[in-house]
Amino acid sequence: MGEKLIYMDHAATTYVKPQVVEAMLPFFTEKFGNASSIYTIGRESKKAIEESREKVSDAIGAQAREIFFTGSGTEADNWAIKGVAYANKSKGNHIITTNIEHHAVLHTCQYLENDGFEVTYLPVDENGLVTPQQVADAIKPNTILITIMFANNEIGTIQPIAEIGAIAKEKGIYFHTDAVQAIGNIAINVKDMNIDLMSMSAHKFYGPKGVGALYVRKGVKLVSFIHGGAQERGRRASTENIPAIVGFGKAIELATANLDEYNKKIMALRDRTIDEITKKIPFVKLNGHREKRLPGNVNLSFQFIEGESLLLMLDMKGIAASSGSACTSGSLDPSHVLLAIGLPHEIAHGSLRLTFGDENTDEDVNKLLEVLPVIVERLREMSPLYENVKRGNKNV
Amino acid sequence: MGEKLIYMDHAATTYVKPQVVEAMLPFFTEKFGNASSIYTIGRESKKAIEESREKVSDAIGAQAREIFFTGSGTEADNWAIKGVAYANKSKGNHIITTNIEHHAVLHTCQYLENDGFEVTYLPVDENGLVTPQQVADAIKPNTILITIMFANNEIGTIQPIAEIGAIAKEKGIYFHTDAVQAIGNIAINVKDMNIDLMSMSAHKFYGPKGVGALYVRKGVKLVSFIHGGAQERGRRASTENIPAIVGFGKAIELATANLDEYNKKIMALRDRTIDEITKKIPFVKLNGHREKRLPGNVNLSFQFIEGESLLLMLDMKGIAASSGSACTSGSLDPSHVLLAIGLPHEIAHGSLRLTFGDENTDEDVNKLLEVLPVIVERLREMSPLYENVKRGNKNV
Amino acid sequence: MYSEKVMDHFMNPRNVGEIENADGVGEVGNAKCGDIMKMYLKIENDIIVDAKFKTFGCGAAVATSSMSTELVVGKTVEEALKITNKAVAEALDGLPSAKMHCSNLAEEAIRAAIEDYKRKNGLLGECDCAAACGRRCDDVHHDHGYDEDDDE
Ligand SMILES: Cc1ncc(COP(=O)(O)O)c(C=O)c1O
Ligand SMILES: Cc1ncc(COP(=O)(O)O)c(C=O)c1O
Ligand code: FES
Ligand code: FES
Repeated sequence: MGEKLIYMDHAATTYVKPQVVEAMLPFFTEKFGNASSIYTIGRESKKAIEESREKVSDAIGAQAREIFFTGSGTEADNWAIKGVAYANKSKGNHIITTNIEHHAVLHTCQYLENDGFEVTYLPVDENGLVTPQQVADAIKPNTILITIMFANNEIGTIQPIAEIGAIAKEKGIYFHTDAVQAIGNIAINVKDMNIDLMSMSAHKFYGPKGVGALYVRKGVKLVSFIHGGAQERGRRASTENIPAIVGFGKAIELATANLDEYNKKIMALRDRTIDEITKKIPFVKLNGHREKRLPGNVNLSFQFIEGESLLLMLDMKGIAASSGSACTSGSLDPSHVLLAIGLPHEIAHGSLRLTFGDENTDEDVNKLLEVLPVIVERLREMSPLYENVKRGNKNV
Repeated sequence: MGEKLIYMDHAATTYVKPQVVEAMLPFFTEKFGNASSIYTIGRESKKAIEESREKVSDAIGAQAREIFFTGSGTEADNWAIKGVAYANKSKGNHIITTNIEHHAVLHTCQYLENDGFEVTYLPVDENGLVTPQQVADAIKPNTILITIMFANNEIGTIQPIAEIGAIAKEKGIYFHTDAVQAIGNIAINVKDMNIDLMSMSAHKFYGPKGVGALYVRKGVKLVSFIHGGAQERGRRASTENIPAIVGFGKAIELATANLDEYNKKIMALRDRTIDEITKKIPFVKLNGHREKRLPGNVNLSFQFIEGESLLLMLDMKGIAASSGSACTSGSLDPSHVLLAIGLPHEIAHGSLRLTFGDENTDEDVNKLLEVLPVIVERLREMSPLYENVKRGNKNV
Repeated sequence: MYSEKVMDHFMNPRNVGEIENADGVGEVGNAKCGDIMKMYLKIENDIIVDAKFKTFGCGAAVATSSMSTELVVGKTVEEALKITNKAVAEALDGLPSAKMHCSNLAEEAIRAAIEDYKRKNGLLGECDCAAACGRRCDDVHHDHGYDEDDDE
């Protein structure tokens, strides 16, 4: 296309920052030693891992020994949920979650349901929020785990995590949160928020793909998920992915150091985008909570059009974004999150997610505001659903 | 130390080849798109993954759709064994393996034993071999899986995989092999060898750490291990680690293209090392089969000394190697593999593993042959066990 | 994912719009699954002389709509009925497997429009009616992007 790419899909993944790549590079070639080895380059690898672990624990107010590196955010979710479930099944078999979790949590819960566990999927309101009261009411004598995401990946809604943590603590029930979208984007302190387990993934905050981490509060009963060697203090086997772990550490260090400024910047882009699009384009709706939302998240539904077409046309204009339409994946239902907040199928199909990041500028938003209305209008002109509207029948 | 590092521990991990790093680099920064995204940089990522998958399948005689990328060799082992066990438990609960498997297999089998499965750990002979007959004899009506490693990571012994595969096929039992040490080092054809599932890991053949692959023959019944998104055709969730997957593909391509020459070279180093050390140093024993062994593997036991001390002294001389001594890991028993081939504890403790690779030269071996006898002698002089020998009592 | 031809027909769709007083109009699909196609045909002496469409759907849905309008023009009604979804997909240099069902939509829209034409002109045989649009959401979208032979 020749044009500069305008990337507005940072919730899907981010590029890796140059400083992060630079920190990783030596570990591919010169400092490639296995961290279990006792010779010099092995010990150097070990040291690099432990330094990275400290950066992670510092960023979230934990102790280094409470951080375990994994191969992805998904693995962290699987481990936390299955690990707590199987370690505590003598105490009970009931798990509480929401119906807008990421598939890494939902499909893991469904797997456990097939294995004799009972799962309550709390519904959310039209903004995607659960209330602490809902959680409290769902607790039963056999509840062993509450797993509720910190912030939603599609609509950006941020849950009342500290309040839920307080309830879990009071009742003596383990509390896990999938913070993959939140970490590196908003401030988190696991102790203040009474979080027992927390999943993270580096590729959402300018770190590498293929490395996650699980915070496990000291004392939490958890069985291992990946069995084998004695890495990660015997709790997560596999030769350590040292470059990626180093990258995780560097990325979280950069993100935390710069959090306020970064947030201010992308919030401004977010707010301007929401305000202007809803002003410029008719039949459009903001999804997710207006204030309690991730600083970089915009999620809009455009009536009468379908998301994949919208994305393809934006791509032709050099803008990368995402959608909750099932047509992007070829599956039956549009995003379970959009349905959970009460959108009808056909409106959920017309959703667009724009997630801003580091390199986005006001000019990027200008460009978006220039091309988006034209594209929406063009697709609506093609849409049989829009005909009726133009004919004055608004109840399509 | 100033001196050039002489790395003789390629079975622990390898450096990443410059061509591999080069292939990976663009995917950190410019081509960072999520492979599930439909815009241009997303589709490019998808394409890169599929090209890599083809390189892997080409290298082992499989179809591309039979290759699934994972976060490590350990994860591939866990998935294969638990995946087959849980998917086929209505047919039976018996698994056959050996007592010299990697912990990724052994600890997974032990986990399954706690969950109601029955595991037969076949003993090996003094060379570390199992026979096809042993496998055939161990099969019971409820056997659902045979998992036997291709080549051992400590003593390098290569098992009669094709023969075992033929038995498994005849009996209609799934056959998994942990080929983490073999792949990229010896030629493998999964179809000819009747392998149903095979674990691989890139960091053993000059690819990156933190990426493995599982070959799953079309038609094998396997449940998922990591639940979540629909990546890897819905069978292994997690945002794909594109740089690492690309690195895996590049590394296996390079390894396969160059296999014969590579083998010839490191076999020469291996054989010279074995011959000269056993000639130069008394009270030394070669562990593993003399011929049926990995081209780069040397494993020797030096009586009267302890492995960790040996490694530390070698490290001081700039040589990186490994040992089967428990002291290197702080655990109680020495390597289960060395015990399984019948070594007494005290001899197992004195073992040294040298695994040659790409960058090793004849000069490296010269250096080793120069320093090793001195170190061994020095440690023996310190050893109370050696006193008796010098006093003429050889029955220590 | 999409061929150049699909992208061309998506970005520059041929024959978008409506035909006033069309001889046959067919609408198939369901907004619930994210796809609706409306096909307008002008038919003279049993020959399709003009076709226009409107589509709510993905790139493949738009491109197959566009391609099928091109394919039907100049054909007799009977010839048009023989156009299969595979033919439409082939004319576009193929579709990703997860998107093959979108081409069903085009085939069915043609059938539905022709059925409408036949009905208006009293040409409809007795049991043709149900065959026209037997397509249901659940039939089409059964897979979740997985491959056919995978068990999970
Ligand atoms: C035989 C064998 N299996 C499995 C593994 C585990 O592979 P990874 O370290 O990639 O998890 C290794 C090496 O560590 C190995 O040598
Ligand atoms: C909320 C949430 N949880 C979990 C994940 C999974 O993380 P990963 O892709 O690292 O496996 C993601 C992103 O993909 C996410 O957005
Ligand atoms: S219209 Fe939904 S996948 Fe094509
Ligand atoms: S002698 Fe210290 S650990 Fe073995």
